[in-house]
Amino acid sequence: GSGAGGGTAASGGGKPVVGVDYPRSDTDFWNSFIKYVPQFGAENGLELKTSNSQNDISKLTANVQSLISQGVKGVVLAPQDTAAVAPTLQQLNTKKIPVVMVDTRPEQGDAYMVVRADNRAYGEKACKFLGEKLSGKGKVVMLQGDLASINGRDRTEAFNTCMKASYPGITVFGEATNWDGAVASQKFQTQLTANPDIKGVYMQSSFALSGTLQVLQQRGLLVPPDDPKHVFVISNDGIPQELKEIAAGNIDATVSQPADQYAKYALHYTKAAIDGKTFKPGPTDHDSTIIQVRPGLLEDQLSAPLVTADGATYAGVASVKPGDSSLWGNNLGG
Amino acid sequence: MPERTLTPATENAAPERERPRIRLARLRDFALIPAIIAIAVVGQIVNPIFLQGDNLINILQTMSEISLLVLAQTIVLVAGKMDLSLESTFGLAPGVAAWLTVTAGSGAGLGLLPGAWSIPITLAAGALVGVVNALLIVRFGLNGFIVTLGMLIVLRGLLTGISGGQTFFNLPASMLYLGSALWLGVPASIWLCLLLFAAGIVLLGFTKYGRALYAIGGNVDAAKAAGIRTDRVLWTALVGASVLAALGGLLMSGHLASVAAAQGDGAIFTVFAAAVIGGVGLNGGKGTMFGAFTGILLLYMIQNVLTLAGVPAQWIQALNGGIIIVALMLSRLTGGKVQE
Amino acid sequence: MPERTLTPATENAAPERERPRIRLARLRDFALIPAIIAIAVVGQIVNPIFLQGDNLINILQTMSEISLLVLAQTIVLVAGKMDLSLESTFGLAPGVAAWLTVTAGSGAGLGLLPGAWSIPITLAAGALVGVVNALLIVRFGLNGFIVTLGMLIVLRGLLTGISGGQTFFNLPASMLYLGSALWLGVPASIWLCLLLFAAGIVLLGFTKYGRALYAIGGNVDAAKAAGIRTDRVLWTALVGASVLAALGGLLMSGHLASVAAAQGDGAIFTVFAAAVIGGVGLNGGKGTMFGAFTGILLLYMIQNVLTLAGVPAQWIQALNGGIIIVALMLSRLTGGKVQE
Amino acid sequence: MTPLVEAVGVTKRYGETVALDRAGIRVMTGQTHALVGRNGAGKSTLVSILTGLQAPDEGEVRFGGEPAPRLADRNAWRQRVACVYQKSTIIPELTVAENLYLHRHDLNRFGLIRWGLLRRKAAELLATWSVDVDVRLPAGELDVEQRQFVEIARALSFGARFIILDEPTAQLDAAAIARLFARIRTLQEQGVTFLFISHHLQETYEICDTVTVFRDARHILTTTVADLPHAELVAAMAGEAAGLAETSSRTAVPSGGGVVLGVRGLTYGDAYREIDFQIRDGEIVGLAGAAGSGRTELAETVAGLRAADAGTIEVAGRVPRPGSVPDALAAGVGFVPRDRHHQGFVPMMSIADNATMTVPDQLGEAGLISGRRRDRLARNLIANLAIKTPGPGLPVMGLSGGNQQKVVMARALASDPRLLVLITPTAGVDVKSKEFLLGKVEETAAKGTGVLIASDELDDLRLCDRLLVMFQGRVVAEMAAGWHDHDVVAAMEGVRLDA
Ligand SMILES: Nc1ncnc2c1ncn2[C@@H]1O[C@H](COP(=O)(O)OP(=O)(O)OP(=O)(O)O)[C@@H](O)[C@H]1O
Ligand SMILES: Nc1ncnc2c1ncn2[C@@H]1O[C@H](COP(=O)(O)OP(=O)(O)OP(=O)(O)O)[C@@H](O)[C@H]1O
Ligand SMILES: [Mg+2]
Ligand SMILES: [Mg+2]
Repeated sequence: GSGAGGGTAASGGGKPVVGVDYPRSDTDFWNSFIKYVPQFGAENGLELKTSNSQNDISKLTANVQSLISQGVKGVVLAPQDTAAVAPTLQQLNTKKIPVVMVDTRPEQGDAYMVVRADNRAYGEKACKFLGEKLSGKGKVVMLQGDLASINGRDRTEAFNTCMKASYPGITVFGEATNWDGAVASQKFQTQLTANPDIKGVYMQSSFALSGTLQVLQQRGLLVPPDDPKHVFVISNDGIPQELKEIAAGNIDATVSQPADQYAKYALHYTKAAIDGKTFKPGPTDHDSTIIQVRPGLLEDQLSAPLVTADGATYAGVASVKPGDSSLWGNNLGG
Repeated sequence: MPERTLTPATENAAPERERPRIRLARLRDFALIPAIIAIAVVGQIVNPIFLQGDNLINILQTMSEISLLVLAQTIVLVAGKMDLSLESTFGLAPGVAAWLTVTAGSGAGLGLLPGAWSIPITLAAGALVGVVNALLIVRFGLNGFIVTLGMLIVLRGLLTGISGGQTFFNLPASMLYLGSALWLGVPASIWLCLLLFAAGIVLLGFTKYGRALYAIGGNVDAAKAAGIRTDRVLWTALVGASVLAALGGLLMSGHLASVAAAQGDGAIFTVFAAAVIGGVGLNGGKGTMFGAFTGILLLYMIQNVLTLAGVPAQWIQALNGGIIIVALMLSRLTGGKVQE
Repeated sequence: MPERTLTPATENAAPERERPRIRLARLRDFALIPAIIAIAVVGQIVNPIFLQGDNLINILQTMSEISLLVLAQTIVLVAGKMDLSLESTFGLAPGVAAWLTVTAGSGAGLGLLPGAWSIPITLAAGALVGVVNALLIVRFGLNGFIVTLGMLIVLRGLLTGISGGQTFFNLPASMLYLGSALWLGVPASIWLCLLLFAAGIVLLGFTKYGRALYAIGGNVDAAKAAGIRTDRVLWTALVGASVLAALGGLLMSGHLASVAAAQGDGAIFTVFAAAVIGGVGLNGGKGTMFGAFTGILLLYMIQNVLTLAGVPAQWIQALNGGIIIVALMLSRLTGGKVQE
Repeated sequence: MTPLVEAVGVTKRYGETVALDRAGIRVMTGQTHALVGRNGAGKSTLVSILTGLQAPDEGEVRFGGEPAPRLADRNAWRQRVACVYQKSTIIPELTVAENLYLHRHDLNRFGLIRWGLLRRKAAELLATWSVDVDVRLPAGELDVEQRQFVEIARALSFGARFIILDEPTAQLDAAAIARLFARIRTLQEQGVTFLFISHHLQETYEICDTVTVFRDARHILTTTVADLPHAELVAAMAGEAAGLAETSSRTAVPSGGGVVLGVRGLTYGDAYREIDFQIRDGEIVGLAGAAGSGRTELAETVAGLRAADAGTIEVAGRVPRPGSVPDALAAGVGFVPRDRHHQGFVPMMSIADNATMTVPDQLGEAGLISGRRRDRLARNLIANLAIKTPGPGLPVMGLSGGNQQKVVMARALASDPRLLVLITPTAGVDVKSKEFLLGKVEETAAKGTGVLIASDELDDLRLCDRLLVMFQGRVVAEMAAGWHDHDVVAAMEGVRLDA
């Protein structure tokens, strides 16, 4: 956070004041994001006002009001509800305060830039990895997030679509888990009891990581990949623990969400907006592409690397090894 | 005992002597005022934005929607019942309206009815929930806490079911109006909230119906023996509370221009905290509408101050809870009575 | 009146006529058994896996951790109080242990103490929470519902604070043991859960302490008059409940080999639903430990059947709630009394 | 000689109410000591201090010259004194057996409770009191009288040498009182000391040897019962020279008056069958009967609390919907229910709110309530019934038992009823207030209101113009004013009279 202090110093010769609303502080991923924000704020010469909407869109609305009252010149939002943010965007637009959105794309309304990785791509990458590993047949469990979460739904849909299209021989059991590790473990255990021949698991977030491993261990299924009893597990997020487990051979892969990049480019684009710069669709200088989602809405689609033990390519998806120094999960120390 | 400090030392004539006690009973309504003032002072010190009109309107607007749940819950609590399902009605009622009126193309809507129907549908859905609650609680004599806990889960599940977990947007204009319009430069939802609370104060404090609620909450058998139609009063209280919750949900949907499948999720904790800090008893027959209002106001002021203070996100919750407990102890000191 | 339907139509002599009522009173303990059997039959039809030992163990294991919260809450409820903060203690207690013992490199741990300390720390943290609760409720006479609601928020906030919202991994072996070991081929947590419930049944039904809890919950003045040291009993009940919650949290952490910042979040709804469906009264003095056990068992059986049945995710919740309400109505029919 | 128990200079305040003002009492070993005083005199407050439930604000309590134990040391208190409190200490959810042996369960060698033994002991204990209930029933299912016996049996079974009975007889009928007194006499012979509180002064003369009078929170006098004639006792309680006024002989009701209550063929389950009677304007009719005779159910049916299985009720020419209190109220029925705690008042609400609960329409237009009008009405009622309170705003729970009963009476009278239905209207009310309440009833009757009094207390029934005696659900006798007590008692007990 920025600490308390003179919130009235909005104008004047000081650094431009920028508001950042964190979406939540109870997941490893967003906590990493929260950790990175002050660092990149300083790098971009911005004074930050922060708030936290605790995964509640009405809190976000109120927080943005407070930020406006404090005279911010730009706002970074990461609403977990992409529809309900529309009135807030509209209000910011009328006040001519540029908005950079992180992780989610608004259903309606304009933003200066959306910085996100493609959640559909996560699901697709997971599908391709499992599809190749299982040679296109068998049973897999997908531990979904919350049905009410757009990111979760995108991953689910992409995973299912890809499985149907490319690997029709694979049966998918989808389980909603409310992003809750205990629920995930319980449902996985039940499915494993009903279908002992399950060979793959797609966890849509790292919350289910250790519970899933415990279930596998309890059933003696936590064995190296060359053992026929092995169950292939792919996770999502790229927190340090996942990388460690991949290196140890306990899980097989993860899709690394770029938490550092989220923070870096969110503040980069905010600074650019305050400086009056504009962007056009096309490739960027940081290995990503800006696309125009609709008029008035640009989106910088950061790459989210697939991490596997061997760093091979799966059905055209390249991957990196867990020790790769470009992964945010390996750079948390600083 | 606070009475002593308030009573003048001189001995008064008998009819005079009742004054201080009554003044005190009234004072109990204002038990939270010191806490509210304290928070305001702290807020102003922490960030001079705090007392600006803009920020105050922000606080009031943010609390306006949930405050209708507090209002509804207070009515139910005074009558000696509880309605946990209000938080789900808050989401489901506008959700049903959106489902039926939003054009099929966008999101999960069916688009069966024109947009003008949305407000009547919202209120009707609320009323229907209230009728089911009342049927189970009043008619069949099931335990209110557990019935409404079950209903909380069912109704939330229904909203998830009809929306497929998605958020309804592109709502019809009539649904947006109340939650987003400005009247005299102030959001309509603030006017509505203040108006409804004023009505609530009159209802509980100065009407037959209100006295009947207190009587039922205090001793239902005595109320019955005194000729109060207890079942009828409970029916209207439960149905009315659900309709108020639906109205609150409507404001919220208008404010956010959408209905999320999680709308209202977890709000019941805040609602109970507000009512109880505000002096409303959980066993019925105790508390006032004004007290409940100060309760929810205090909670939202705390939230606002914490945000303005830029407290690190991970500590906000702990602080929030701590302040609630302190407020409770303060109101105990002011109120002077052991609570329940 | 259900008595009438159960009594044979013939007129009995007066002393005979009371029998069915008494038999019925004992039956009330078993009110959920029909519902449990019904669910079992449905489950078996839906998926023949259901009654296999593996799946039954699965059900028991998944409920074992939360069931300790139910056990704790039942003790507190019988004594006429409520402890909402149990769900946060469930997360915080092992969280504190992990914080202090997990080596600093991984995640948020401080690594101040060797791993062997983790179990004593967990239990001590639980006891400490209980002491704070008891202090505020028993000593200062604050309302239990709202104190523990505040504590729920504070403790959850503390866990978020110390963990920075992250999950603790790489727990010491002693923390993992109870939640993951097998005894005689059956998870240790199941043994523990069954043992503790058996102890709970004896405690509430056959000890002076247990009967004192009922007396306090039924009429605290009468209990005092009968020579029960009500304050002391309430202290031990509240502290004991928190320690049980900490133990439950320990099992959960061992089972998941981690402590998430959200561990236990929202569990209190399930806990209340289980206790109340199981016949435990919210106003104190009513219910048995066996009933509470059947309550939580029923809830987890429903969950399991719904998962096995492959019900579409968005409808699971609605169905779950619907079944709870039906179970409630069933237990009303069996129990025969208007509930509170 | 040191007194067995002594309270000296005890003061106790509740907010502004001074419940005890430097009051005291000395009870000598072996005495049966009566404590009398009007409602609100502070008797029950003294009891709670003598039994260690509350600490006095000032003053002290001594047992055999030793200072009293700490409040927390409940066991020490229980060894010194056993008590039947005025307020029920029965725990309704627990079984009768457990209530009797609460916190004194027999344990086996594992420290577990021996339920079977406990039940047998409980059954034996109740048998000695001729109370015929199954000890496995939840105590909440007992009727008031049975519950009172459970309390009495419990207090007397401790083997304590000092026993306090706070209005134990208020809920009992004559036969039950006789049983209680027989038991007290046995214990007296064994040297047990009693402190006995009752508003039935004749009971004081019957079993007590010493009497202490409290008035307005103060100790007034202590003397031997034999030295204090009835009139002087009442004078000491009331603080007036005048004793009890002679009951005015009622003038006969004009036979020409209309019928205010007509009951025809009324039947209700097992409680009563085929009841027919009428009450004319201004007539006071008594409904006598022992517990379980059906008198209470019958009166409650007339008041609309119960719906009869068959038969009709007509009130002042209207037939209210059976089982509807509001309808009965609208037809002109005023009602004092049997158990004031259960149905009489809402404890947390003010006297004003309680007293005007039946007449919300008189308090303002359009569903609104004018606080001023309500308080004015309430002040009238308070003055009318001489309720001892600092004002109409006091919650009823802060009143003494007798004054609470007056509030219930006020509630019944507030609607200017055509028919007043009273069930044991003077339970727990002191003699002066009783006289007063009954005087009010007569006054009301004189204005043309019909009155039905269901009670087994002959004192309540004395002012009736006519008495219907019920036995096992039927009216077995009808007596005109001037009946003899023993005839009524005989009829209530089912002895056939050839009148
Ligand atoms: N808990 C209380 N709170 C406030 N006032 C009380 C309380 N208990 C008793 N009082 C007041 O103290 C006074 C004495 O009451 P107490 O119950 O001792 O009278 P009592 O002599 O037992 O009367 P009764 O014959 O009606 O039982 C009364 O004026 C009563 O209003
Ligand atoms: N008063 C009571 N309150 C609660 N539970 C009771 C009570 N009395 C008995 N029970 C329950 O009834 C069941 C039977 O108790 P128990 O075995 O002691 O009785 P019993 O076998 O009939 O008597 P005995 O000791 O003479 O053999 C137990 O489960 C006990 O919990
Ligand atoms: Mg008394
Ligand atoms: Mg036995």
